[in-house]
Amino acid sequence: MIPISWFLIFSAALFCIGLFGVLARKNTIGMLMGVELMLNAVNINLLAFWAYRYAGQMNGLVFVAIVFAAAAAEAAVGLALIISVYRRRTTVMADELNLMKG
Amino acid sequence: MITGLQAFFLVNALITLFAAVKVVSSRKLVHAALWLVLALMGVAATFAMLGSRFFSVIQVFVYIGAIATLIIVAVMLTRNSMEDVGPQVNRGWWLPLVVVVLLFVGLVVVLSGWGDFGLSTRTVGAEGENVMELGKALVDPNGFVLPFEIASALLLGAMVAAIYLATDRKEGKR
Amino acid sequence: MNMDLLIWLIPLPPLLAFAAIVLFTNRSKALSHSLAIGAAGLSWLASMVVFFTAVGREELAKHPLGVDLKVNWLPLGDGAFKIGVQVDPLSAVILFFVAWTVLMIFVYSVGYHNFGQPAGDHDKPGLPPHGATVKVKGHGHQVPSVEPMYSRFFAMISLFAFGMFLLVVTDNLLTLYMAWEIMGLCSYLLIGFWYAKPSARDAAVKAFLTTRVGDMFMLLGMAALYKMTGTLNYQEILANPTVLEMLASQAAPVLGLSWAGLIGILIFMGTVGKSAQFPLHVWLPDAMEGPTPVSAMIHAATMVSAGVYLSIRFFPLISAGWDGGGALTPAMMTLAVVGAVTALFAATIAVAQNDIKRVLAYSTISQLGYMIAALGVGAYVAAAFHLVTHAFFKALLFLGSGSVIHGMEHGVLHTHQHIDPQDMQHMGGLRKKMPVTFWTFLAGGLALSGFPLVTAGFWSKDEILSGAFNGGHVWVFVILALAALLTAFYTARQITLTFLGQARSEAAEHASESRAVMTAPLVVLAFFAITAGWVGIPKAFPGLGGLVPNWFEEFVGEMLLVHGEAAHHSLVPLITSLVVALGGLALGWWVYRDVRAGQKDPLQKPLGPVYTLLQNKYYFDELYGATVVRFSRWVSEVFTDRWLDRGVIDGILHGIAAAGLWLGGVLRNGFDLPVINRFLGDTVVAGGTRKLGAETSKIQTGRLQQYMLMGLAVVLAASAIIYFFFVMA
Amino acid sequence: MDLLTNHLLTLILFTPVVGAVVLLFLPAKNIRVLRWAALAASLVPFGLALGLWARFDPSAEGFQFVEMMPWYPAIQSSYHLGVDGISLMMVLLTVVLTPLAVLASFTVTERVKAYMFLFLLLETGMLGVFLSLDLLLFFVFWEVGLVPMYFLIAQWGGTRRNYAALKFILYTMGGSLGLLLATQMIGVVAGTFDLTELFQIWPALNSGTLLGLPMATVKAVAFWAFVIAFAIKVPVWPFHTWLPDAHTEAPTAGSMILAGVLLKLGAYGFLRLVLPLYPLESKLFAGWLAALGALAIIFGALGAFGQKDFKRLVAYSSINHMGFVVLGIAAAAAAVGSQDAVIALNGAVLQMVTHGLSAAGMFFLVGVIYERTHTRDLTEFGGLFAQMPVYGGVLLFTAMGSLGLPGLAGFVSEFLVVRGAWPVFTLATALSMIGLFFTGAYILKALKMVLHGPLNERWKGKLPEMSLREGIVIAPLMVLMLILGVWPAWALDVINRTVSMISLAMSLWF
Repeated sequence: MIPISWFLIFSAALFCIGLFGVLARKNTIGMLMGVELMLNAVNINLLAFWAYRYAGQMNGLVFVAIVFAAAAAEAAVGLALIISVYRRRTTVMADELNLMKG
Repeated sequence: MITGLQAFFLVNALITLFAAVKVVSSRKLVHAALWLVLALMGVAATFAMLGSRFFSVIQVFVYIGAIATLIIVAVMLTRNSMEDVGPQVNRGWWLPLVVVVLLFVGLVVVLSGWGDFGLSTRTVGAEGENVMELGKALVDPNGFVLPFEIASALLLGAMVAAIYLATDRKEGKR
Repeated sequence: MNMDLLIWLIPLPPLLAFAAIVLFTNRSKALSHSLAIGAAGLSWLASMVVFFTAVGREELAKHPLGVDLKVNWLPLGDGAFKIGVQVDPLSAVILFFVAWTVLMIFVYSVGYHNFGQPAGDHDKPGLPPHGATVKVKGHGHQVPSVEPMYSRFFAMISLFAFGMFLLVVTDNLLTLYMAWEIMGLCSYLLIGFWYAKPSARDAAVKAFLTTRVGDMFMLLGMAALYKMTGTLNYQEILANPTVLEMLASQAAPVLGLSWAGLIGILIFMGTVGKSAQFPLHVWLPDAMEGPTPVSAMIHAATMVSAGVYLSIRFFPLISAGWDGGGALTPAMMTLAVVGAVTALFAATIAVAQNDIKRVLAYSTISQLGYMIAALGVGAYVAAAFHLVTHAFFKALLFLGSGSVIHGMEHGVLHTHQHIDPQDMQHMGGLRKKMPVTFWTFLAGGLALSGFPLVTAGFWSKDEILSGAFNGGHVWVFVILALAALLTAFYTARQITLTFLGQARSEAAEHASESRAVMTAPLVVLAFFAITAGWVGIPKAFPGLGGLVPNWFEEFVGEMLLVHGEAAHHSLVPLITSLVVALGGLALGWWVYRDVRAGQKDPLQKPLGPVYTLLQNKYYFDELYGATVVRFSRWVSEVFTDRWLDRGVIDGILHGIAAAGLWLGGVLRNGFDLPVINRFLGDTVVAGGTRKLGAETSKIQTGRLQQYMLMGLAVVLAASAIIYFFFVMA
Repeated sequence: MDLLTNHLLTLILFTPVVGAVVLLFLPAKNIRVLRWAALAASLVPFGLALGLWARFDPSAEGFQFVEMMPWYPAIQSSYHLGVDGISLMMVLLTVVLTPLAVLASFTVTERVKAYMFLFLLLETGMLGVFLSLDLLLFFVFWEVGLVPMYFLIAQWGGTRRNYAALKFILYTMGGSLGLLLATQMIGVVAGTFDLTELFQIWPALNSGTLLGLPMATVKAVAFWAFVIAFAIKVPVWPFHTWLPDAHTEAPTAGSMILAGVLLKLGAYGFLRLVLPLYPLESKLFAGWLAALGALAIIFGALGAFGQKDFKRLVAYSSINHMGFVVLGIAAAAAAVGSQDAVIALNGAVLQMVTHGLSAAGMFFLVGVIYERTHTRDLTEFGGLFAQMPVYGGVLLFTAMGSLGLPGLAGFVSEFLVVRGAWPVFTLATALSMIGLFFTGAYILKALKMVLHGPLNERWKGKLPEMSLREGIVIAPLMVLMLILGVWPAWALDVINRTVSMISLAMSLWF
């Protein structure tokens, strides 16, 4: 059998890669993809704990389902925002979106 | 020794992680999106390995079928300005890398301190999850009906917001 | 019909007429004046019913009409302030003359404002009508034009009539005060009726403010009276010996007066303002800026009479502590002095005025002073009597003068001669042009000067003189007699200059008699000016006394709890009043019988500077202008606004703000810069901080990813620290 | 229906906020919809308050329609609402004036959404102060009312609006500081913020310490903090100079509410908090308060007489009129328990109502003429009666109401105050007559310079008559002024019982 640790480390790695994408990508769509990776990593974690420890309970599964919903919502709104911003400023580069510069 | 299942996991994990690395590093965004599809499929396989056939399928439907497609469309819509010139990561990319590596190390360290880290016996049976139970739990007033409803509202709100944001008001079309 | 309810209803028709005209009918002239006159007629009818019922009642003073119907007006504490109506002998006689004069003046106004004439060529609302051109048989000629604000005039005088009726029938001081102020407002509005004339506008403000001075004192008196007695009802205070005694015996904190004295004087101040007594008399002559019916109604017959009515009403309080003879109370002394001074003072001014209405205005002030002086010496009934007769003949005189002015304006329009139609120097010889006006004016004039036996003025004036003489107040008697002499003199002067002799201007030659709607009221009033005196012929009068019962004395005298001593009669006052009336009239006619056009006043030469002084009204307006008005402007504009508010208070505020800035500056320059910066050194703390600041400000790039990164790094570090130091340990 | 009966006050209090939130979701461009929606939102509390009034029992003691819910249980503060006669009159005044003010601001065209939002928020703040029976809640609503007014002045005001708004907010915040301090001291010492309990506990406290200070000192500090906070709001002379500036620069409707309701908050604070909580101190210092009231009457009137700016003149008249409220309160504090005190309090509360009506009307009419001429300088008007006869008549009526002409509202209250104060502070009352005289002087000055005299040719034919909307705004005020002047019993019925109870309760501490 596969130890739980494998899953956990795999998910941690996936999470970190996704995070790097969010932090380092110039393109906002790229950042969004990083976020998707992170959410997937979370789901792996949730399912892993469910499978190894709490199979009788529904909590983990429900959480996964809700993460799916949140991910879908996030993607929809995120992409719509990006397209809206793109229309106004003809760019989606995070480093050029500097309205918050102090 | 490594069992067949373990080997499959390792291969799958390596492919997935490689694909993930390509997602965050590809120069061309379209390529990154395609790599994302691959990574998501790997995750779907992982779900199946964890005994959740249901979510594995959902993963394919929702993520690959919907979200990834959406991303590809968005990439194409915003394409002209970013004919993928120049580096696709910020100049100080090493700093996030350091942080991320530190985070990974920290996570592993913390996890390794956990008592059940080496746990290898599953409690879930070969039949996988009971989708019927999950469905009941989601609409049970004593269960998760509230989060479920909130999630529904969230989706609705997201849909409205997405339509609103993406409507081109400049041209005055409805 | 229920008498109580009827009394309540007396003031209402004019109020409803006012509301109806303002809200609905102000576009229709005929409808407006019909409403107003109809309402006045209803009130007149009700008043007559009430008056004759009152006359027929026994012991009316003890049991006035209308007292049974009261309403709780202000709930206060455990009780309530009640208001109601009452008609006792005093209010009954006042009601009588008010109803008559009001109705007559309403009717007269229709003619005065040229109802039925065409609209003027250049007339604007706010200015007197200038006349219109009409074409008769091909060639145009000028006729008087209708008043542009005709309906408004009737609305305002209706409101005024409401105030006056309310004042008469009310049973307490508070509602009286309300009616009093409503009349003040109407007076203000009507004096300023032609508001676009700066002189009318200023006169209106002057009238309101001058009377308000008196009203403020009256308000205090009212508060004090309410506090001391717990009520403001006439019957409960003035017909109640225990309350009066209590007020007379308790000492007030001011000037050693008793409460009765203090309250009496405070309330009397209201009269001083309203009845234009010295020194608040200045507004009344200026009030002649208003249309003549207004002068007749408000500034001769009713409103200024209301002031005297108030003093008569509160005579029991003013005289509380007076036993009917002997020394006057301080409040009575005040009345006597103010009244006598006013009577003489105003009469002297009247001698030197040329404006036909101003003469009458000063005459009014003088006659009101007469009544006040009479009250001051305790001649209660005489004061009330003179009030009634004066209202009739003075209204008559004013309306007559209005008729004269109207006739003169007609002449002015006809001849295009630009002269002041109110100036008596341009008149003369109008007797033949305007016979009805002349004869009625003559009746009024003779009544005013106290022409013996046939006129009302003689009887009432005689009673006052004998009251003063018999009470032993010789100085009052002498002053009043002098005033009476002057009165007769200036009345003769006025009649002579206006009606007798030759016309002194072209306009006067072409003057014409007024319409019947104007002369009919004159005739009615002239009837009263002659006959109103016959109800009060004293019993002791030689020859005539006792032929007719002295009804007035019996009726109104019932009001008094303490009677003045009227026992011993003397011939001195009678002879005096005969001499001054006839002598004054004769002298006036003789001096002015032959004045030519353009000639100076015959008195100007012998009197010299005194004449100038009189003509300029003793320079009272100038005096007040230089002192009171300038002072109040200075106090408000310079002292309060500029010095106190902007200077001191805002100065302190801005000072605090400046002090805050200064403190900050001091802390910076005196402490921060030398101590912190130089002492600790730019290199150590400040420099380091500045560098750090400059460095850290770089990280505020506005880039989301950098923020996330930093946040993450911090969370990571913090988690690591917590993990190693708390979880591991 | 149960909801309506049990939570009537909460409904009245929060419907404006709900309306304000709804406004946020309406399109900003459609100004008409925004205006009518704001008007509708402000009419709901009006209707509810009418129901409240209909079911209010004037003869009952204490507070009615009480609602109580825990709010901050940790510090013994609760959501406690209730009305008595005084607060009912104030609530009625507020709900009447707010729709009229909203209607009056239909001429605002800039950022209508934000404007109306702030206005409705302001209404809740004011209503909250009048309805709270909890000291902390009182303070919260007190501050809630402050902020929208600041923005209304600073955003929609005249030329010197920044100075005026800053002065307004700094002055009132300065007062609020003391109020907060005193509120906290009372809360710490008494262990509760509930007013009905505090009325019993606080005046009786005379032992114990706070931070080492003896209780007498603590109470004196709290007393003066309250007095100064409320005195600034009223405003009592010499804390009044923020008012002319704020009024002059505020938009028309802002001035209406500022004069009509906000000033009443200070006077209401005196009645609701200072008198019942500090009967002894109030009596001790009543003389000072009376002196300040008389000075406010005199200098308010003199200040008004000295102005050339129409709006500033009306603003000073507020100081003048509110001086009578202060004088009445001072007399009630000094003559506690007597008939004089009851009369003076009746007068003071009624004066709050009547001044609310007349001042709001005057400010509105100033606004009407300002919108047509774009000037407030009295010397530039003249003879407008002929141009705008209806406006002239309305202005005359309202000005006479403000002057205190008998038969209109102001007179009854002024007479009652004078009557109540005369035996207690004879000299101050007598001197205040100077102010009353100058009241007449400045009102007539304004009328003379605006309506009378020769027509200033500049305006010939350029001034349209009052519109129907303007007529609708002013008509209810005129009707109320007339009704209150002719038949004040209906209002005094409500007020009288409550002030008698307050006076009686105060006298029990002696």
